[in-house]
Amino acid sequence: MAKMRLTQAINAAYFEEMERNERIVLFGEDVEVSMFGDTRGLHAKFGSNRIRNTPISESAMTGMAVGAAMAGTPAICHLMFSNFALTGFDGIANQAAKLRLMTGGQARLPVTFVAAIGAGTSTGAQHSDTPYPMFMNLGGINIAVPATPADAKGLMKSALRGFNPTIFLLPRVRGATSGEVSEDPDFLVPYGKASVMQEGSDITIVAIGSCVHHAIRAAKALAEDGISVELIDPRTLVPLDTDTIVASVRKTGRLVVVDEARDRCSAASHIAAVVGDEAFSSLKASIKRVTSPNIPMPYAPALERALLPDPDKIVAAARLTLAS
Amino acid sequence: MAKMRLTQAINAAYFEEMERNERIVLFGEDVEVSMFGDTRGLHAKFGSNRIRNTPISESAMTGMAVGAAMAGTPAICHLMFSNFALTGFDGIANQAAKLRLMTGGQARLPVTFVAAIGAGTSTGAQHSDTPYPMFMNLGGINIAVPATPADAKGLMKSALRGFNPTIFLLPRVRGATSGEVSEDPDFLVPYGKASVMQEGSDITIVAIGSCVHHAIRAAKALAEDGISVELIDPRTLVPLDTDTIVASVRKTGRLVVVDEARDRCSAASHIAAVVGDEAFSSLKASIKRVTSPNIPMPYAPALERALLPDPDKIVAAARLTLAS
Amino acid sequence: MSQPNTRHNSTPGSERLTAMLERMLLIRRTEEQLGADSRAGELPGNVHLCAGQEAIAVGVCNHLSDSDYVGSTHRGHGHFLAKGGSVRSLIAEVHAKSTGACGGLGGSMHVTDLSKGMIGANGIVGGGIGLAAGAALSAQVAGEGQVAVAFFGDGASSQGILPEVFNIAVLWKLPLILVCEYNGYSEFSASSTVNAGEIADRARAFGIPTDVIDGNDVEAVWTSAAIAIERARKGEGPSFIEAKTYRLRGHLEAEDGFLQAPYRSEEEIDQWRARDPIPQLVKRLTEMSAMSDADFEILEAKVAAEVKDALQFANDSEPPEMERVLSSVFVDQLP
Amino acid sequence: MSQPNTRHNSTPGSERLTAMLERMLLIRRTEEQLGADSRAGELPGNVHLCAGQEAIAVGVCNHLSDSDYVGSTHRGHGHFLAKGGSVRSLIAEVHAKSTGACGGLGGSMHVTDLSKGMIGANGIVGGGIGLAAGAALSAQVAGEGQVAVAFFGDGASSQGILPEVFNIAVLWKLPLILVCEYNGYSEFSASSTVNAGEIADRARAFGIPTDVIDGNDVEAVWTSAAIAIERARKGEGPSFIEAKTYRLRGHLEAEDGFLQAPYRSEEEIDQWRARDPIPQLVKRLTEMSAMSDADFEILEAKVAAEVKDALQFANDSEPPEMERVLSSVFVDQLP
Ligand SMILES: Cc1ncc(C[n+]2csc(CCOP(=O)(O)OP(=O)(O)O)c2C)c(N)n1
Ligand SMILES: Cc1ncc(C[n+]2csc(CCOP(=O)(O)OP(=O)(O)O)c2C)c(N)n1
Ligand SMILES: [Mg+2]
Ligand SMILES: [Mg+2]
Repeated sequence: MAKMRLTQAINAAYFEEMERNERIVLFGEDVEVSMFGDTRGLHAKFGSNRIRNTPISESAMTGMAVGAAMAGTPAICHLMFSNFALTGFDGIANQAAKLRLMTGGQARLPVTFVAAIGAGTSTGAQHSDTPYPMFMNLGGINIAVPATPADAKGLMKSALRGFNPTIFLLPRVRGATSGEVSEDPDFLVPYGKASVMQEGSDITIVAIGSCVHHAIRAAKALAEDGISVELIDPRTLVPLDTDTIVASVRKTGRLVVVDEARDRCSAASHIAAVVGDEAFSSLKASIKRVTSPNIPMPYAPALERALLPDPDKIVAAARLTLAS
Repeated sequence: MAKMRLTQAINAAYFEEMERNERIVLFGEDVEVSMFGDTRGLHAKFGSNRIRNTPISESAMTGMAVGAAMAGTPAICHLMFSNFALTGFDGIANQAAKLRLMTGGQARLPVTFVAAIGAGTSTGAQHSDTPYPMFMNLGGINIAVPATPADAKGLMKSALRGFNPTIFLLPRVRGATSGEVSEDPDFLVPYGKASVMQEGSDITIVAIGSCVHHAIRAAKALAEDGISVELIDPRTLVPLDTDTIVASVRKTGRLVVVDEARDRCSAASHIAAVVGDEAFSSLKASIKRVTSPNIPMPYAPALERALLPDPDKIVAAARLTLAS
Repeated sequence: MSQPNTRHNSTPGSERLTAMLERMLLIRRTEEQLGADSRAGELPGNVHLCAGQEAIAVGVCNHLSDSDYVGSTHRGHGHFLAKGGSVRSLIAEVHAKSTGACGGLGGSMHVTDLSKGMIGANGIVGGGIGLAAGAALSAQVAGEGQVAVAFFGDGASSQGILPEVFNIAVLWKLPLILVCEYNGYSEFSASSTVNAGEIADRARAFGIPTDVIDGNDVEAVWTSAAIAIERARKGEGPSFIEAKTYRLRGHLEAEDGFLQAPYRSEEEIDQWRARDPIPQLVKRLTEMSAMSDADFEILEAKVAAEVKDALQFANDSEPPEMERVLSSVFVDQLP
Repeated sequence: MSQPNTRHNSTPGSERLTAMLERMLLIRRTEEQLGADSRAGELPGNVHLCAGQEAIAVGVCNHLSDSDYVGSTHRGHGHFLAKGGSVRSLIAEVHAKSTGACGGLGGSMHVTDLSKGMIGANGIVGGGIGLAAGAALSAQVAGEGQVAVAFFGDGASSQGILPEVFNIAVLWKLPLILVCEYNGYSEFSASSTVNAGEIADRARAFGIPTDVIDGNDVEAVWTSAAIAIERARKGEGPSFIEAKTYRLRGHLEAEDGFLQAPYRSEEEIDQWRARDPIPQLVKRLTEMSAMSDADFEILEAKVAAEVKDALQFANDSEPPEMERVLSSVFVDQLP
């Protein structure tokens, strides 16, 4: 075990897997410099054949990553901010998510798109999105949203060993979160297996990405009032481990879902819909969503803060649920 | 009143509004020829300045439509199939949906993106998507999904008179549906006002786009068993008239949502989540979603049919709901 | 700006030309069958036929082995067969049968055979360009002398992904051959109305060696491709070939159903019919005394039998099961 | 290929040059203030300064009126001020105040003033190109002789939207001036590592009249822009200007926080410092006997006062209310 930050954990995953599999390539704009730090040192170690700075050409980048993967070269396509994934969206939405089916299962697609998500640092509307709900609706593409360094490493390593297209999202404001991470070279975190971060009996809180940390604080606050929270981090949104969530709600009867994405057609909406269907008879109260409103993110920090999920909002939603 | 097909109704809306407002322009690939028929005759009437065939350049098309609108020229950007909106997604997702907020409300954005949605004619995975859930999650952009010729005309006319960016989606397999359409030049259908197509007391069915027609047939089948269905077509998904839906479910206590989009983070999920929250105490049974599975659409017609919502699936979901 | 291709000395020779004729004929007759099936309402989806353009696919792919890659377009039947895909799997695919190249899940716009390096027809105009460039990257990293070819239309040339790939391919010296099938139309729009300037100039601006050729002359295609592919195999980077051609059929077979007026004159079509690459090649072989009328008849009969067999195969095949769909989304994972 | 711009005879003249100097100085001093604020931790977000590149914004925009359009980049302060935006509204915006150009909702990367035809800085590299082309379309349809200018960087030149717009602008003869601010870097990558060939050649390939100029010489910029804008106003279509320049500051002010090593040599920076457009222009005006040291001091003082006033204004202003956010998403409609 070693203590490291989330971006360092991703960096370690790249290093280990690129050493293990000599075919893996990584490219993106300024990945040599590495603004977020996750790709730091790779170029020095693996050289210009496997680590490539690209021009600002998101359409070609996503398309090429998929083509390389189809041809047998696992590719990591670093897109910096997730909004830029929308700039080069064809390669993700119309190619990566569809090619395996369209080819009748012929294509293996070991391609991993990496991008940062989330607001909270006044980068404005075009650098603050949390677009995983859009990616979830694509069908055919895995989505990882790690909240801890350990999960970040394990999920990245699994993606790089697999043959499915994956979007790996890095919660930006939590890039500096520290935690213990396994140094076992075969430490993997499976896709589709939620992490029950805390067991509890009164209410289930499902939180995604950076919201997991808000939820931890909310759970602590609620515990002071004697409320026992079961806290679940799905870790991957595709596949989504609804079984674990539904089982938890069958036990607690109450659910709050916390998701930084905009509310409309959010991951929170989907989880609420599934649980509302599958655990209907166990529900003691309506399912509450703590999400961002259906608007682009403003620049002014006080407004941004006010719009995003936070521990207080989670506590308030939990209390509302517990009151009914 | 005149009887016309849905595409003809859209065509009539273009004609009327382009005559009324001389500034409106329309462009897209082969809009002069008009594969779907909705833009037929416009070029002959309005000429090459206002009706323009474009090269295959979806990124420029969406960006330019937004820029033209910002500069005061209402623009209709015809994208043919909605999958191509994903090819040129930046102009929609990062510009149209965000510019009004980013400019502090300065920008008026009279831009309408038009595209066909839906599967059912074996056009394969890249021409069959129903991506409105992704658009709904963007925030900041209106979405119209008319099911009838009258709504198509009225919603298009409203979009062309307004100053908000709009995605106008044409349910493909229902392009040939006929219906009575008002010829009043000021016939408008408001955004954010659902259409209660049939009142009923036992169960609410909310259906979107071409699914409305499946739901009508399902409601008939259910009526034969004495089941009274309240059938609601939201018509616009942004803004979404959840009030009407919630009020209906408060009355009936049961809800089935029918949506051709893939299930994960679908419009159906979102509607289920909102109703599950707001009408919780009225619910007599869990809310059922009739959607498409989370996969790209296959080519083989029998498989495609089997994956899509249809009247039988709606009836089955309704019966399940009614049985509990 | 950039150096034009200097004409290659080597020519295909009559034996190779005959083999290419057979492939071209196979494409033509296969598509005629599919066109007829389409008009008879026997196909579930649309088909875009490449009749008239066969010399490009065949002349280029003749240089490739199964380990080389081809990225294609919505008009991909010819590329599929030229790259060694089987007629049976093509016809079965378009007929939505489980025995089709993609198990009936892809359809005409998605015919793919990865075992042959055919990474797929693509329903997104421009989509195949990015995929082929990625395959070229893969080839470069593998370092075994493979190359990738991107076929795309003149219409596709206005997609921004093409110049993006021009740029990256030059910077990275990718073993990529970009082949523009300039058939004069983008759907129903004459190319001149949707393309400014010469497309080849756009490639030249990035320093890509460029060749503009008669795409209906399979020898010219073969020779130009030889140079470009050799360059790629030697690690000297990308090439661009603009092959002038014409599609003898409509944009899609169903177009008469919605067209209000013709967009091409009969005269124009006739002119190009006179330049049909297949009779031209037959003539050439005859002039070379490498093919007699009888030889040609034998070839025709062979091809006809192959198409007939493939159609029978498709007809005898079962449509795909839902099982196949679910197992074709993810590897070792449910959707 | 295409005709290069023939040098314009008219030159700006000393009065106009003095006015342009003032604008350039205003941009420089405003950004120095914002840079200092950023380093002091007083700004909520990042800032990308254009110090060293002011001559381009000012030399081009000097020809424009409020009814002409400018589409900008992430590095947009200069364009904003050059197009007539007020220093108060700029500084207040970057300080996230309700009195800012965008009410504090946009920030540095989105400074916009539609009343001045400044359609916005843009956080998406390449985004402003599409918007400006759309504004040019609007201008063309309106038929009142307006033009649109798209400013973009050398890095942005590799975005596919640029050639897409080249093509459409030529086909439609749009009144569009495409101005590439070639500062030699795309973030931390030297342009030569991410751009193959000459960017101007890419425009030439579409038949666009092209001019490659010294972007640090405001007279050269002004003259080149005069020709391009005149062409656009006369309905003769788009022009491309590649202005060679250099940013004297980092890609963003915060970059020292994450850079492991410098990506530009001190020598290179010094060389370009010696070519700073502002002292160059002062020298030129001095040589023309149009400006004395005393004049310049007066100008500096005036600009300094303006910046100081604007900062005071920003400091005195309130941050925006949530109300403003909700009313700034849709016209007459709740989100
Ligand atoms: C991204 C995208 N936009 C539009 C279309 C619709 N479309 C299909 S084929 C075509 C024309 C293609 O022309 P070209 O590239 O010249 O190929 P050709 O059909 O002539 O072989 C268009 C516009 C599409 N399939 N994908
Ligand atoms: C679509 C997109 N991709 C990547 C980025 C990140 N990014 C911001 S500025 C920049 C470099 C731009 O270089 P250039 O166009 O030369 O402008 P300069 O910064 O030199 O003024 C990059 C890659 C972005 N903002 N948008
Ligand atoms: Mg063509
Ligand atoms: Mg630059």
